[in-house]
Amino acid sequence: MKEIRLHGRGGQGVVKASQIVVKAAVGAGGYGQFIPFFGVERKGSPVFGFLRLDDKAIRRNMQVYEPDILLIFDDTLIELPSVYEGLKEDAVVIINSKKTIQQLNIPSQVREVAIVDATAISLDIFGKNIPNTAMLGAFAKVTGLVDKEILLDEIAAEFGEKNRTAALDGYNRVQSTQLK
Amino acid sequence: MKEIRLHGRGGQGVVKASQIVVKAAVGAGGYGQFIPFFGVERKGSPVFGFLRLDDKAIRRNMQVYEPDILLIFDDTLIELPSVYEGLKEDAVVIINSKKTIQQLNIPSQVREVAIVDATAISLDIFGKNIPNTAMLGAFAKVTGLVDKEILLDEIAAEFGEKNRTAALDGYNRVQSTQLK
Amino acid sequence: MSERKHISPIGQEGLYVLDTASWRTHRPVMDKNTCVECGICLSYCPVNSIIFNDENKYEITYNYCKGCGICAVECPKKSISMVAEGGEDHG
Amino acid sequence: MSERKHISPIGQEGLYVLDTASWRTHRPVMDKNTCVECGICLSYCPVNSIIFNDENKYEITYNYCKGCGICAVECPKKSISMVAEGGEDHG
Amino acid sequence: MNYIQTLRTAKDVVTPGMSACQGCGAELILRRVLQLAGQNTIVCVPPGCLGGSGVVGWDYQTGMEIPVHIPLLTNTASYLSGVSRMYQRKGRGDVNIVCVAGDGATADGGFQSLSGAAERNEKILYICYDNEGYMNTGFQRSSTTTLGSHTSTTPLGSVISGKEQQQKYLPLIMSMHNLSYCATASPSHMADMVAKIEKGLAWSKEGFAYIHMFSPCPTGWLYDIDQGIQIARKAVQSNFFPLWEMENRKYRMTYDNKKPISIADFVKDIGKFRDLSEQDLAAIQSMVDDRYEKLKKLSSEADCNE
Amino acid sequence: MNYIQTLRTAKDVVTPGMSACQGCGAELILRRVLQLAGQNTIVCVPPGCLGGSGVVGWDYQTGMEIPVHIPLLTNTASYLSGVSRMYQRKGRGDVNIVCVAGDGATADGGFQSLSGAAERNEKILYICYDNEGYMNTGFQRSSTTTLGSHTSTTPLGSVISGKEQQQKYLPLIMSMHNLSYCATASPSHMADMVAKIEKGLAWSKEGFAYIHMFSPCPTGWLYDIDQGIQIARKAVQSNFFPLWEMENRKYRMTYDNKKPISIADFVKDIGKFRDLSEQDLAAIQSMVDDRYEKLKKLSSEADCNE
Amino acid sequence: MGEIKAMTGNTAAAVGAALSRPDVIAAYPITPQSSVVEYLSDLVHNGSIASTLVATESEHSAMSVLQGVASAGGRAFTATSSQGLAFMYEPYYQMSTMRLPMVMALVTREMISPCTVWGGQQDAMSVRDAGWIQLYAENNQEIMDMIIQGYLLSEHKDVLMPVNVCYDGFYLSHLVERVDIPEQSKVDAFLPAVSFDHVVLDPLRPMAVDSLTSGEVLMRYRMSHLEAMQKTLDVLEEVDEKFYAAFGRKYGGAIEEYRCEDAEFVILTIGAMTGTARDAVDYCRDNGTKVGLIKLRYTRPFPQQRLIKALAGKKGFAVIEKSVCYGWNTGPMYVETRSAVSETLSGLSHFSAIGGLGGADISLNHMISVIDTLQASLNTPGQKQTLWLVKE
Amino acid sequence: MGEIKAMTGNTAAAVGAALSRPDVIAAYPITPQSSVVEYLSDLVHNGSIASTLVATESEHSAMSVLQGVASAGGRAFTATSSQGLAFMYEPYYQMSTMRLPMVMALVTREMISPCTVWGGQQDAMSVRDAGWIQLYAENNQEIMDMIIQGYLLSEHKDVLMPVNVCYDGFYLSHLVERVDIPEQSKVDAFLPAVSFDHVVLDPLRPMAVDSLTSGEVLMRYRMSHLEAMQKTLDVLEEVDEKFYAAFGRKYGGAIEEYRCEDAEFVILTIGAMTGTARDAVDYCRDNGTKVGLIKLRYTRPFPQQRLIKALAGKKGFAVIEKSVCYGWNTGPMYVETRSAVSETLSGLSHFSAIGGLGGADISLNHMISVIDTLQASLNTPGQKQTLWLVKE
Ligand SMILES: Cc1ncc(C[n+]2csc(CCOP(=O)(O)OP(=O)(O)O)c2C)c(N)n1
Ligand SMILES: Cc1ncc(C[n+]2csc(CCOP(=O)(O)OP(=O)(O)O)c2C)c(N)n1
Ligand code: SF4
Ligand code: SF4
Ligand code: SF4
Ligand code: SF4
Ligand code: SF4
Ligand code: SF4
Ligand SMILES: [Mg+2]
Ligand SMILES: [Mg+2]
Repeated sequence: MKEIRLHGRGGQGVVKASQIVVKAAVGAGGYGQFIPFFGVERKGSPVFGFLRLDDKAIRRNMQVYEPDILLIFDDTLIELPSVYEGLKEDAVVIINSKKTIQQLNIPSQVREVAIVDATAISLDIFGKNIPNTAMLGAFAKVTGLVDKEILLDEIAAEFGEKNRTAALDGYNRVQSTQLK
Repeated sequence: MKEIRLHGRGGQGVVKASQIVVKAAVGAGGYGQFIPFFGVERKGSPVFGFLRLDDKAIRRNMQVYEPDILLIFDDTLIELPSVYEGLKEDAVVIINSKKTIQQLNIPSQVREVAIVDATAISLDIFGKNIPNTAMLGAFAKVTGLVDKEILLDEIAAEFGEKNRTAALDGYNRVQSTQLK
Repeated sequence: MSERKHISPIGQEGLYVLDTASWRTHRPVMDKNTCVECGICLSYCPVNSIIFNDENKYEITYNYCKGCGICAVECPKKSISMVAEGGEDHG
Repeated sequence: MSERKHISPIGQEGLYVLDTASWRTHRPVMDKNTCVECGICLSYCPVNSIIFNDENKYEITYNYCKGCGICAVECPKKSISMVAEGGEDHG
Repeated sequence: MNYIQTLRTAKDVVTPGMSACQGCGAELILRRVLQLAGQNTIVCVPPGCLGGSGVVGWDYQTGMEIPVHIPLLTNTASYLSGVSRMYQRKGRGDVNIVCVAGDGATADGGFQSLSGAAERNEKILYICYDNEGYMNTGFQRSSTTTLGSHTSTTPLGSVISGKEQQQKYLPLIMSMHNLSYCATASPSHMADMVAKIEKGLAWSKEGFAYIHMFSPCPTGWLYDIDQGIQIARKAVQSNFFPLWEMENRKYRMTYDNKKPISIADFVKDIGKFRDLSEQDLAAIQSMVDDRYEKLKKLSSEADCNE
Repeated sequence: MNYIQTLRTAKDVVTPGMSACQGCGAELILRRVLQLAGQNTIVCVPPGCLGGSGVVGWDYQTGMEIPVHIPLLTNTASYLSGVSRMYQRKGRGDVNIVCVAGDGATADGGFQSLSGAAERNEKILYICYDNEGYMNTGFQRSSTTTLGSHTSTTPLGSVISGKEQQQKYLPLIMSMHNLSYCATASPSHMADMVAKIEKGLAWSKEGFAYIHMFSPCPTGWLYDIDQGIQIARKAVQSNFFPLWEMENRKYRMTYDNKKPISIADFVKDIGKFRDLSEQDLAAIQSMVDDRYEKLKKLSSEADCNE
Repeated sequence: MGEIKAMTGNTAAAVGAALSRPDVIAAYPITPQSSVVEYLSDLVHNGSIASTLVATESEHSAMSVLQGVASAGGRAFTATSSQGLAFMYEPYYQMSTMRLPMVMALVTREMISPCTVWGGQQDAMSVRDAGWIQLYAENNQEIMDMIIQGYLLSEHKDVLMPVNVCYDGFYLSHLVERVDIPEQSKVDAFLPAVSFDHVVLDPLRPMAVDSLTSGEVLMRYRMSHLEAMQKTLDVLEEVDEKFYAAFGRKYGGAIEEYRCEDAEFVILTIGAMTGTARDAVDYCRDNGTKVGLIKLRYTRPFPQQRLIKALAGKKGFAVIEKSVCYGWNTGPMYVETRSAVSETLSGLSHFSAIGGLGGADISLNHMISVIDTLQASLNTPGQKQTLWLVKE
Repeated sequence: MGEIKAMTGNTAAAVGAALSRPDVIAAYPITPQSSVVEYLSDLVHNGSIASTLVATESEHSAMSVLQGVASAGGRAFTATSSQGLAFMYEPYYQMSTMRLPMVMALVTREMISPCTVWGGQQDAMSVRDAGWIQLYAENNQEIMDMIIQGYLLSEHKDVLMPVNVCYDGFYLSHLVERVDIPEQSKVDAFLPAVSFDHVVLDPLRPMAVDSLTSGEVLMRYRMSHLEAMQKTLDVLEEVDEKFYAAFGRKYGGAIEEYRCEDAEFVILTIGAMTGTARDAVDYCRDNGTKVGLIKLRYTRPFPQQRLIKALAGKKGFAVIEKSVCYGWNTGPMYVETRSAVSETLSGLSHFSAIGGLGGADISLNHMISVIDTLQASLNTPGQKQTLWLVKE
């Protein structure tokens, strides 16, 4: 089982994106689980969610405290202490950013950092910052945990064809660096 | 402890009368308890109530199943099987009636029957059939369980002076017959 | 009572009827001579104790009449009078 | 937390304030030259981000302005324009 | 067929012996409504004098020859909404879905439920018998109780005497709810009442129909038991209880009161108004005048001041 | 002092950063009401977008500089009645007892409580911000939602499209409650709104004052975030949301609309009205005309058709 | 000793409330509670008490008004029954979780359906997990006394919870008997003016009441509520002692034991039925049966430790209730009593007895039948079938 | 096997409801339930299901509408949470005492105050004595399946009671996972059209519904309600078997035992937390701890006999709950479990664990800490202090 924690801001589509991942996993015959964390705030406030993927039924029903993978939709969030908290040894961080690794304060456990400018992709394609589908593309590429084609189809079905493009862009443009 | 059951019809003042008895008993330093039975009907329907008098605190909180004394405000009620039910050996029956003892189907346990035409008294004094205060007078006379003067004062205080007269009339006009 | 099922509280074993005639202290009596058969008394009787009988006449019935006297007050011809109920006969 | 009493849920340890400025994608900019100091923008700003400053001028503040653009639409002189927020600077 | 012919042939489906007091206006209303509704009817009678008078039944017996239920004090209109929806689904929209509810069940405890059902335009005929108080529980004030009335919760006292607020005039409030049909009726004006019940039944096949009825109560108001219709008549004649209806969104006065009698005249034989202060009397008169004026305006045809 | 002078000096007692959406009409209303009420105020904000936006506080922090409470969705007016009665007892009747409540808390879940408090004439200023739906829980229909609106419980569907009922027009309903003061207000007409809030505060020292406010909601209604005031203005100009007040029982139009624009014009840029059927449009127009006519009649001075 | 008068339970409740000088009384009529507020209305309209009266359109609003009153620092009183309690359930619950003090006379009544207006204790029992303190009175004297005690308890700084003074509809509400009325001056000394200020809506001291709260913080409030409830078990005994000092009457705290010392087995009772049970116990004692009686006075907090002590060494018990626990085929207090003494239950004989629903009578014979049944079963430990106290 | 899809718990509930072909759906939005009815609204507006939708002004009315529906012979569905449940409490109670079948999805949530919109099971627990059947689902599949099972159970002639299908707010309502959707035709075969007719408001068959009833007669209705509740313990197992035959899934009836056979001690869980507990049990088992798990599926009726059996021979247990019992300083199901097994309790070690209130998380570590604490206490029998599962 892979445990993934997602961090974003209200309005960035974190929940929808995660649901798509679960759908893609289930569509491929696997198992997935997503639990959104519901705060009180609207737009712009930090939101997070917990995603699990496995090839057998997932039973635990709780937050993710020690993520294998972090998916960060907004690099301003890394200032919050909670974002990097609990990371497993050899964790993977996938982040929407224009920054360099050095600027990202990556903690020592992290094995791999993948950076993608999902905001730029999204601004390009939609004219606004909804980085979620581009992030999904990056996620598929970096982790290999979901089938790329199934994911793209789910994205297109849910959000329309433009988003397939965004996801593909994310897939293609993400830059991965092994730290260990 | 004396246990008394009252039978009357809605509108005849059974509840008020019983409350007065308790007040009189308490006023004299004794103990009394009255529990009205609440049915659903209004005016004219059979109503009953349970009265207990004692010189020490009364604890039981229940209906009277085996009355020492019956106080019947309306002689048409004796057709109901429940009226004479459970009477104790040597019981006393006080009834508002123009009838003779023979017409009243008195059960065998009864030791004493007291008849008073409380309706007539009440029609005389108030122009309508509210026999309760006259019945109280009869009750005081026959049972000696409440102090006459205290009772009359309570009646006058609660209902006005006319009712003192009605009670006195009841006291004076009740006819008691010992059956045993 | 034991054969009854006591699932939901429902009433279907006949009509629940109270003997309201016994409440009467006065009974309405109609004067057929002055009555003009307007039916106003029928329309105002709260108990529906006034009927339009087989002879096409308005008639007061006494099985349930509570003796309120509204019919008497409302009759435009004052054809109904309230008479004290005598003795033990309750209608 | 342990000294707190937790009887009734009350809040009196300061004001709860959200950083709403970070929501802005565009910021309102006032053109002092065309502004006629009518105050209409102030009256319509849902966030009360437009103030009447010490110099008796209307002024847009950016600590909480959400960038809705209502002031720009409502200004009778079109003196306010919405300018895309640049880079990472959120007000 | 005039209304008397209608009434004399319409079968009474309510138990002939019910325990409403002698001369009770509500009993009259209940019988008239259900006579006109007839056998193809489901009726609810919430807690109140009628609900408590045996018409729902006792133990295993029923109090009516038609299906009857006593809902909660707080939910008559929504309960009936459910029944009505099911009859729509069954293709039996011809069944009359009716309630006869007191002012407490209508204007107070069940008001939210009523307002919601009206907004949803449920196919129901809702009859409120307004005796201005919670009579069943012992004559306490309700929101429709008139200013200054003595009730068991607004007693005659040395500091406060009677109810301190004006009555809540529910029919106008209801008429502002986009109803299909809304009317007031008084048992004194029986032809008008019968016509309105019939209209109400018809309209209830289209949507929510509401009729607010003046319901004299000798026991709670303290007047002689034979005076109910007289009092109801004076209520209408004094404009205390104006008769009107709203149909197709149009208001119409159904009793044009050329020479209203005074409120002083209306209240004078009613015990609950004994010791009404001059001030209270004037306040009621002014409220009544104001209300009547409002109704006249609403029922005027032309756009008068344009 | 004109209204702008008033506003620019009136201190904002609400947290500067609250989470209402960009361009939210309700935030504007809340701030204006409390600016005018000032520090000597106790306010309730029931569950809804405002109550959920942080203005009540979080954990141990508060969202305002004045005492604030979030009552139940169902009891704002009665809760405040209790507070108000205590302040009368304390001899501090000068304290403003105010709520700012959504249409759901007002016209639906809390309507009975509201109606009761109005009948009792409690000394409260009750402000309803009407965004025509339960926005906080995800844009479901409420009773004030306009016919044909798409909401999350009245979606665009092949069998049914949008809400099936006309909106419940609460201000007229409330004005029939013997209120001390009743008014409608729109943020587009800010001078009028400010005047009415001030009147409402004053009247709330005498009894129940109610103001119903048009509250544009970009997120739920689907229009551009800078368009709220424009839309509110068109609501007034089309008579969809007429401006009036009732004071001393007298109705008065506070915006005399000589040349109303059409409802079609009003709805055209609002997403929730996309795919409004011709029929629905006509029905809304007719309801609006009818309502306006009613209001004109009520506010006419003379007894016109006698 | 104060003035002695005969009065109904409802009057006793009203007098108790009046003596406690509530700021605001808000209520809605319902059988069998109505006369409580009618009596108080008379007092207010006549200026005999200085309270404010608010006649609401429903119980939901009555409780809500009082929530406003208490959170503005006032002393609040109401009374209700069954459907009224059910209709106010939402603010009723919140009253306790806001930890606002007040006293409510709960004139217990059966819940519909079937349609009923008569006694029983189902209403109170069904909402026992809403965070209120609940106690039951046995007679009219106890009603009056416990309303006064109730305020002291409710407003105690270690308690701060609303209190239900429950008493049997009709069987006490409409029963007339003698009551010794405490003097106002003594009550004033016993019960000082309101001083709680943990919640105050006041512009002079602005605070948010009920800000949105995260789960971890919310748990602290719940813990503190539960702790205060346990603490109440001590405070209620203190209050009872204080009352005794002031008025010469005491009730024994959370439970009262009657002839238990040397009893072989006991019956447990709640409310008005206790009086009848006392007579039954005396009767059976006279016939040589070593039976005792425990009167469960407080059900919330549930007096677990006192029950363990009281039942120690006994061979059996029966809990007699005027309510059912739908999920268990027994009464609710039977379930909890059994749970309370579970460590030492094995070897005991015990059962639930249910009667008095919807106004049915619980007679001396019923009480004796419970005692007889229990005695007959003592040599076969374990749970016996629920005994329904129906008409023979 | 039907179609497999990933969906939230709320969608699963809505799909389960839709498959059951309700006549009328009436509801009022509240977090976290809202999307249940939004989903169903979509289906109705699109003509995908033939149900009637009634959007009421409150939960009180939603439940009342459905009471009308059921008493006119219709199949009814609603969903609510916390304050919504509290506000509908009066008709909610009556629904069961009128013995009207229906299914309600109860998306469990903490009760205010403090103000909260998050999960917990306090709402359901607080009204457990209102005569409804209450069961808790562990995951989205179980939600969907149990709504369908719920109707069969509710309408069963020996049951005739409304059913609450409870599931954790957010932790299931908003959790997305895979669900196997039963085919409509199979559901139709499993769940025939409405046939109950013990109450019917129909002019063709006039009857009084809810005539005023005397106490002695009312007691018969209560007896029959309690008996039906006990009978339900059998029927629910039958229904589960039938469901298994039709769809290949079963849940074990009133409780499910997990690795209990050879367990030395067990933990009891309710709802969504069970999944985490399974992982914890496996983890501890791997470390040599002989722990088992009992998932309490039905709380009403309370499965006393099955618990006695399941706990026989164990040395200890802990009940983990997302709600409190204010009167006891423990969780409510701990009180009842203890009562259930009281005959054999002595010698056992046991305690109540409380967590997850107001949306707080119950983690694997919490579960392990419960197991560890219990294991450590096995040699000192008796009740241990309540364990609060707060953030470390
Ligand atoms: C929730 C609730 N509160 C209180 C009651 C008690 N109650 C029964 S009838 C009634 C009065 C109803 O008044 P109204 O509807 O005017 O009918 P009336 O008795 O005047 O005929 C009340 C308060 C109840 N049944 N339910
Ligand atoms: C009894 C109850 N039911 C449902 C809810 C859930 N709820 C919270 S806010 C809200 C919507 C309120 O709508 P409105 O008052 O119009 O305010 P808005 O969200 O539109 O600002 C609802 C239904 C609740 N809090 N209480
Ligand atoms: S009202 Fe008079 S005149 Fe008319 S039918 Fe009756 S009795 Fe005859
Ligand atoms: S007296 Fe009354 S009940 Fe009798 S017939 Fe006349 S109107 Fe009817
Ligand atoms: S953009 Fe919006 S929030 Fe910012 S100043 Fe203008 S009106 Fe205010
Ligand atoms: S509205 Fe425009 S002109 Fe008026 S003060 Fe603002 S910026 Fe200046
Ligand atoms: S109290 Fe009034 S309304 Fe009730 S039955 Fe008697 S007369 Fe009719
Ligand atoms: S949803 Fe609408 S009402 Fe709610 S905060 Fe957003 S804009 Fe305002
Ligand atoms: Mg009434
Ligand atoms: Mg809204």
